[in-house]
Amino acid sequence: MADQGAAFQEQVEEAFLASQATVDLNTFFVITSAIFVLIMQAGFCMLTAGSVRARNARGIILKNLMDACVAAIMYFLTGWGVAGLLVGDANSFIGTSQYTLNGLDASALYNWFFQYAFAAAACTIVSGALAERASFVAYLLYSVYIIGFVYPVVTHWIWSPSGWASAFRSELADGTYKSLLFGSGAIDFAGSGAVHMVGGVAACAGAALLGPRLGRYDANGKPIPIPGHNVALAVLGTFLLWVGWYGFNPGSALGIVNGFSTTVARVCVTTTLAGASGGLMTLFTHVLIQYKVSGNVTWDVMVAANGALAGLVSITAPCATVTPYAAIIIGIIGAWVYLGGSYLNSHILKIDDPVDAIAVHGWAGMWGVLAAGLFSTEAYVAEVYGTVPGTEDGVRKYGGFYGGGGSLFAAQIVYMLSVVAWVGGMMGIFFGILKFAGILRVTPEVEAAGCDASHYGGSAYHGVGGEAGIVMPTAKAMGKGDASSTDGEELEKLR
Amino acid sequence: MADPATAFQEQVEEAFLASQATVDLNTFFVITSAIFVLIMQAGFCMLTAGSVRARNARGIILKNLMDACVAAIMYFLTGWGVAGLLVGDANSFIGTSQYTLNGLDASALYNWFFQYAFAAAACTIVSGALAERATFVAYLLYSVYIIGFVYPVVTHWIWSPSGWASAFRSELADGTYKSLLFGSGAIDFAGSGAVHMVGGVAACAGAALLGPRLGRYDANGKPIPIPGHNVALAVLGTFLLWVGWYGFNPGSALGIVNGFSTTVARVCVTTTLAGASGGLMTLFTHVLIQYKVSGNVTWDVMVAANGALAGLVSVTAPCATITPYAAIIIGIIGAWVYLGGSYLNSHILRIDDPVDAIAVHGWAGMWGVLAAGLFSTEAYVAEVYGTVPGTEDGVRKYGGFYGGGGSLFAAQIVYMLSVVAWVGGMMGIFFAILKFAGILRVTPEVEAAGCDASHYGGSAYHGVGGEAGIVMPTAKAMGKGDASSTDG
Amino acid sequence: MADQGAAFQEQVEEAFLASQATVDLNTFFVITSAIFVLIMQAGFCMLTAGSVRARNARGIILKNLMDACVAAIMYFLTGWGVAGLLVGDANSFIGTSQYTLNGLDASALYNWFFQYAFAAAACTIVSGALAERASFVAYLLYSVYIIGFVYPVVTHWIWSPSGWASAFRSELADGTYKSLLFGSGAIDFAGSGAVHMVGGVAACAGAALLGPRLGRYDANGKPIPIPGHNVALAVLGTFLLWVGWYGFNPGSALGIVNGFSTTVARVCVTTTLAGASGGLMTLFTHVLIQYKVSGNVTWDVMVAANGALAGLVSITAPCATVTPYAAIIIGIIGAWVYLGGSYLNSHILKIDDPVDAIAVHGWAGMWGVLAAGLFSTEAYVAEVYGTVPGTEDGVRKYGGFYGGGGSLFAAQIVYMLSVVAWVGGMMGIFFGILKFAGILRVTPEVEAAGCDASHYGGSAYHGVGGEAGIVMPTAKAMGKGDASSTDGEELEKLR
Repeated sequence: MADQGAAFQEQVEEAFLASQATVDLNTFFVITSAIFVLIMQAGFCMLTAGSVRARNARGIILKNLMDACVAAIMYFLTGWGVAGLLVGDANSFIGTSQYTLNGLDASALYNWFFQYAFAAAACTIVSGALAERASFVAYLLYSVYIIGFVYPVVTHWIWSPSGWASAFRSELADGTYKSLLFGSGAIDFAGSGAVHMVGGVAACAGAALLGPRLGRYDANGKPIPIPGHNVALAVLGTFLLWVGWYGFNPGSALGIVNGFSTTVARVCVTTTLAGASGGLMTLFTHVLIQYKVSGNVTWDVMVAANGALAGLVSITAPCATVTPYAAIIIGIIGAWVYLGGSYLNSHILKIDDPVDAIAVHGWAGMWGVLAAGLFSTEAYVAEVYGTVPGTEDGVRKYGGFYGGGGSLFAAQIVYMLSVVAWVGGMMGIFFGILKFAGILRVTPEVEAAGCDASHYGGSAYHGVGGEAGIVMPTAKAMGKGDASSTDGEELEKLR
Repeated sequence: MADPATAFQEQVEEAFLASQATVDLNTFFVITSAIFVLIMQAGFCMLTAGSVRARNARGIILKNLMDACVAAIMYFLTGWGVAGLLVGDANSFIGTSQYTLNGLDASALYNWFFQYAFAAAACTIVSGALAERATFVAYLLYSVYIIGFVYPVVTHWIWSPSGWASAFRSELADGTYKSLLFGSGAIDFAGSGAVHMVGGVAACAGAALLGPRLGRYDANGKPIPIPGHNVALAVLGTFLLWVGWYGFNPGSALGIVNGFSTTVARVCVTTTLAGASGGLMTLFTHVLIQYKVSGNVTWDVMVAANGALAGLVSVTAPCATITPYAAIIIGIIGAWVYLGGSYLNSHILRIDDPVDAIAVHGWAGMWGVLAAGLFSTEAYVAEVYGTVPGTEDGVRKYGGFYGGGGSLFAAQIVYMLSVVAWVGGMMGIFFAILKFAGILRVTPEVEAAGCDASHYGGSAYHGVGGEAGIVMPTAKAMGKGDASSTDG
Repeated sequence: MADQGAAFQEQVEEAFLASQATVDLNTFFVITSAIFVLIMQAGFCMLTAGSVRARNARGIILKNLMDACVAAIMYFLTGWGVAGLLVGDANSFIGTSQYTLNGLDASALYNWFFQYAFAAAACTIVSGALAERASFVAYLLYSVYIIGFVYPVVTHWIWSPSGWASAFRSELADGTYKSLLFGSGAIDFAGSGAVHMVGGVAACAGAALLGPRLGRYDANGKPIPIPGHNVALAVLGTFLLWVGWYGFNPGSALGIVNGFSTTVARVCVTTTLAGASGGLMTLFTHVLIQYKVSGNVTWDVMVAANGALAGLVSITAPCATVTPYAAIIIGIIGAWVYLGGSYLNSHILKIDDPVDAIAVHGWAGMWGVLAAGLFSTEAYVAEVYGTVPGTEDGVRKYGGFYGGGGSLFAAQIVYMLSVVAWVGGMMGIFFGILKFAGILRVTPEVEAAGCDASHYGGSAYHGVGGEAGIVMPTAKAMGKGDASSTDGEELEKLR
């Protein structure tokens, strides 16, 4: 009788998992996650706006708004096709079908929405690094290019069943399976590499080719801080990003019914702990360094905010396959990687990054990819990725620190270097061409006056002061209005 | 062997859909959607606050906060009853039962919460259009009136099984069905008409009767731009609205288990594409016009933000019944409708709308309602609305562009015009009475000084400058303090 | 045949509720709720930042960001163990196992994430009350202490099956049950007491021991208003808190599948109505009082915002067990409790609370706990709490106003007083020690200049004016830089 009951229970569970209701509910989960991820657009916008000077706020806000728009159109036109995330028989490098969602099953459409949110995030990461000097047209072209082509290629590598670095290789027509990279495939659960490193490396290429802002380095090449104009907005953005991360990381399970909830819950916990330890460790380390160097102790919220984000970036690849303890360690090391990367960028490489996006997303993203190769436990890798199909034992490779050998770590390194090479190369060429064409950067006059006055319809803060008389007079001197409404042309005539 | 297994599978699925768990899960979906919609309250507040001058920010923020409160109380007391969304035997014009939720089944209570979020959104649309000159008392009375009566009547028409324009007419006691408008009923999936047009038309009536702000038009009647004081807040608001739209549109499926997920996913996609194309097309069109007129090229984020919102408004009615391609086209046309409407309002009709709410929600809302009559495909209309009950073939009318004939489009036009007439009439009379009573608008002295100093407890930005010395001296000259705490 | 169908239906439903899918879906619900609760972190940060003067914004923003971080680490290390929310055999006062999540079942891990979000909220309530004068180190120590120890003890009392005040006492080894407090146990569904009163009472202890800000009282002891610098941020915070409350209150059902949806929907409705009536009634009452006193009519949004929050706090304990009508009444009385409490604090007790946190969370929280003892209906208490286990009739005590007798109300009073005594005592001693050690408050010089210039790396609004020339000159006079980036130390050297 008990056996009968158990058998019936099993049959019902099986039937439920095969039902439309399960599809509906997993769709619900993924869509809800996507909405949380889209909160990150508001977050990036506020973080970046608050981190630049008031005279450039309006332009950077426009760029953030527009790349959410461009991302939608381009990810519809080409991005989804290039990514080929649901296509098992594409080549290993790039997807070649389902452009404009042609041939995508209606019941799988929700995946586009989730991936759109990721594409928009990857794109927006760069806006801050190019802030205060890149032209709007250059930024728009960049958005089109990265979302339509560069970014989805990387996601194809790692998340498509056809991708060369993917841990999800699919069955071939003859019943065999493509082999996994180093017998393992790389682990990048939610995109430390595919999203954050892509953004970070692109930011590095762009910022390096743009050159530093006027006044960023003194005659001896020492960096002079250029603080942002609104810490409240910047930290609001940080909080919104943090919230959005709970769509980003747990949502990457791409479903909840079917026993995924254990994984999803663990991802929430590891994400939280890594972000928290990243924030705390960055703040304390910064204070310590500062004290050693100057004898001062000041608690800098912008450093802490970037540290929390670096912790979150670091955990994005390994979030599903590590323990809570490991998450804390990953966050702590992420904090140091961020501080080191930031110093390296600003003091050694002399790349000017107004929001430290390269250090937060690029350097910490690299660390996240590596960390997945070190800290992933055997049990969690098996839980999340299942057995290796087409092999005899099906045993997954796991983290080196847990005795899993070097295969996974090797796969992570190859994947990481490939992302650096691909994005660095493709974006370096692209920004190089824009620079050569003379449309990458605004003129020094415009930059000195702030871009808003002449390019973006006037100050973001009309009628509430300004920056020591710089913005408005210069704007007038250049014969441009500062009106912001659709009536701008009217004002011109009145003058 | 396969057959018994399939039969068992079917039986289990059927049993599941009839279970309490399905009710629970659909409730979960609708409540989650409602919470996202409520993020729009923060969005409207930030958008409006950033779009006015600093001297009026505090008052407009209060209005936004208060209409979230008034919406809750009024939609509880009368709104839900007037809307009668779950009542099949009410008359075609207005709901007449379930006031204060009396007689509403506990398992259907979640619907109130979702509809409350919509009511609050419809109400808040208007705040920006009346900004910088309407009195607080007038605005409060407006909130009570529109949420308690004017808005829910429209939702009754279109979303109640009793409503005359509804595509969901219910069975009568004798087993027959009421006939649908033009054999079709109007399609307004998430409320381009019922929410956005209601807000936009009410905004138009209010702004027209209020008259323009001091200094909005020069001696020749040419509009002079009055830029808002904080673009960062305004675009934060835009983003929060955009996020909220993903509760608004997909949530209007009112459930997810039962195969609705395909519809919900499509709605997410069409909503995204229309908003995006609206934003891009508005920006580029604006730059082009500006370049033709003045030779300048400036990229204006406020125009782009309003354009994205116009795209979102446009797709709100047709979001469930169109293809992604059509969504892009609807967003693009929505962009032009917005720009044209904005020009019409400010230059021809000379209605002063500080946030362009009339163009974004009113004009683009109209376009959205019409678009549903043109672009809705046969398959999607059938998927979302099912067959027409009580008819022989049950075939639904669909969009004119897809060969569906003119019935649906006719229904959309009649519905659209009815909303304009009803809201325009009811709100016109209402605002006129307030105007006649002399409580609609603040005095010119108060307006010139900014309303915050004298009416709202001082500047929103105490101690951080001010506007070229205007706010504080005037406030002092009027003998009012600028203290903000309860110790004032 | 119909009977057979009904029997099959029942069997399937039973099987579904016993399935992993139900666990998955309840996890999904709780995690989604937790994410909404975490939006409150952004809300508290904006509310507090907007409510202080510009010269102290940067410091308070850091405190808000850091307690989200500290909460994660401390609730992981000790908090969850002390709370012992899933442990039935702990003692009645404090949990004693599952530290660092040891021994917590993976399928229950999602509970930690939800409870972390609550812990962070409880902690952050206090930041505003101590604003503009508490030192950063003191605040950090406070965060560690309250999240690691003081707050989880209270949640153990009320929400653990072992807690002395809990309405969920569990079965003992011998099959009997521990008796409920007054045969009832206290009702605190989402934490008017366990979260808001804890925050409010701790705020009171801290603010009282800190003493008022410079200039808060004139020579005659009359309070002088010190308005915040940004109402837009403050009300943004209020809206974000309101949204977060829809994770806080409905999420406390801790599940949705299993017929909980009726309760969850009711909680959404009562929460909405209490917040709304609180906001409206506070505004109108304030205007009326003001008119009586001074003849002026000014509509103050900060008062209304605090009133809405007070309404929301008031309904947090009784939200699941009261009717919509009762919710409106509870909100209205909450409005008056808030206004009275605020007057009492500022005029009689002369406790300086920059954001009125003590009145909003402390006083209205007390009212919420009491209201649950008065307004809870028989049917809803039975629906939410079930029958009393181990008793003959199993009938639950309910609200005094509905003829339920005084047992529940008595339990509420005892619970409420215990929270006041525990938190007041533990935090009073703690803040007393910090004061004695001289690390509780910044120096008068720093306070007069604003803490940001000297302690937090400069103004939150670099380059966009300042406060009547106060911030910058003083900062310079003190020989401190106002740079905000990691290059701060570099600037020092340059000077």
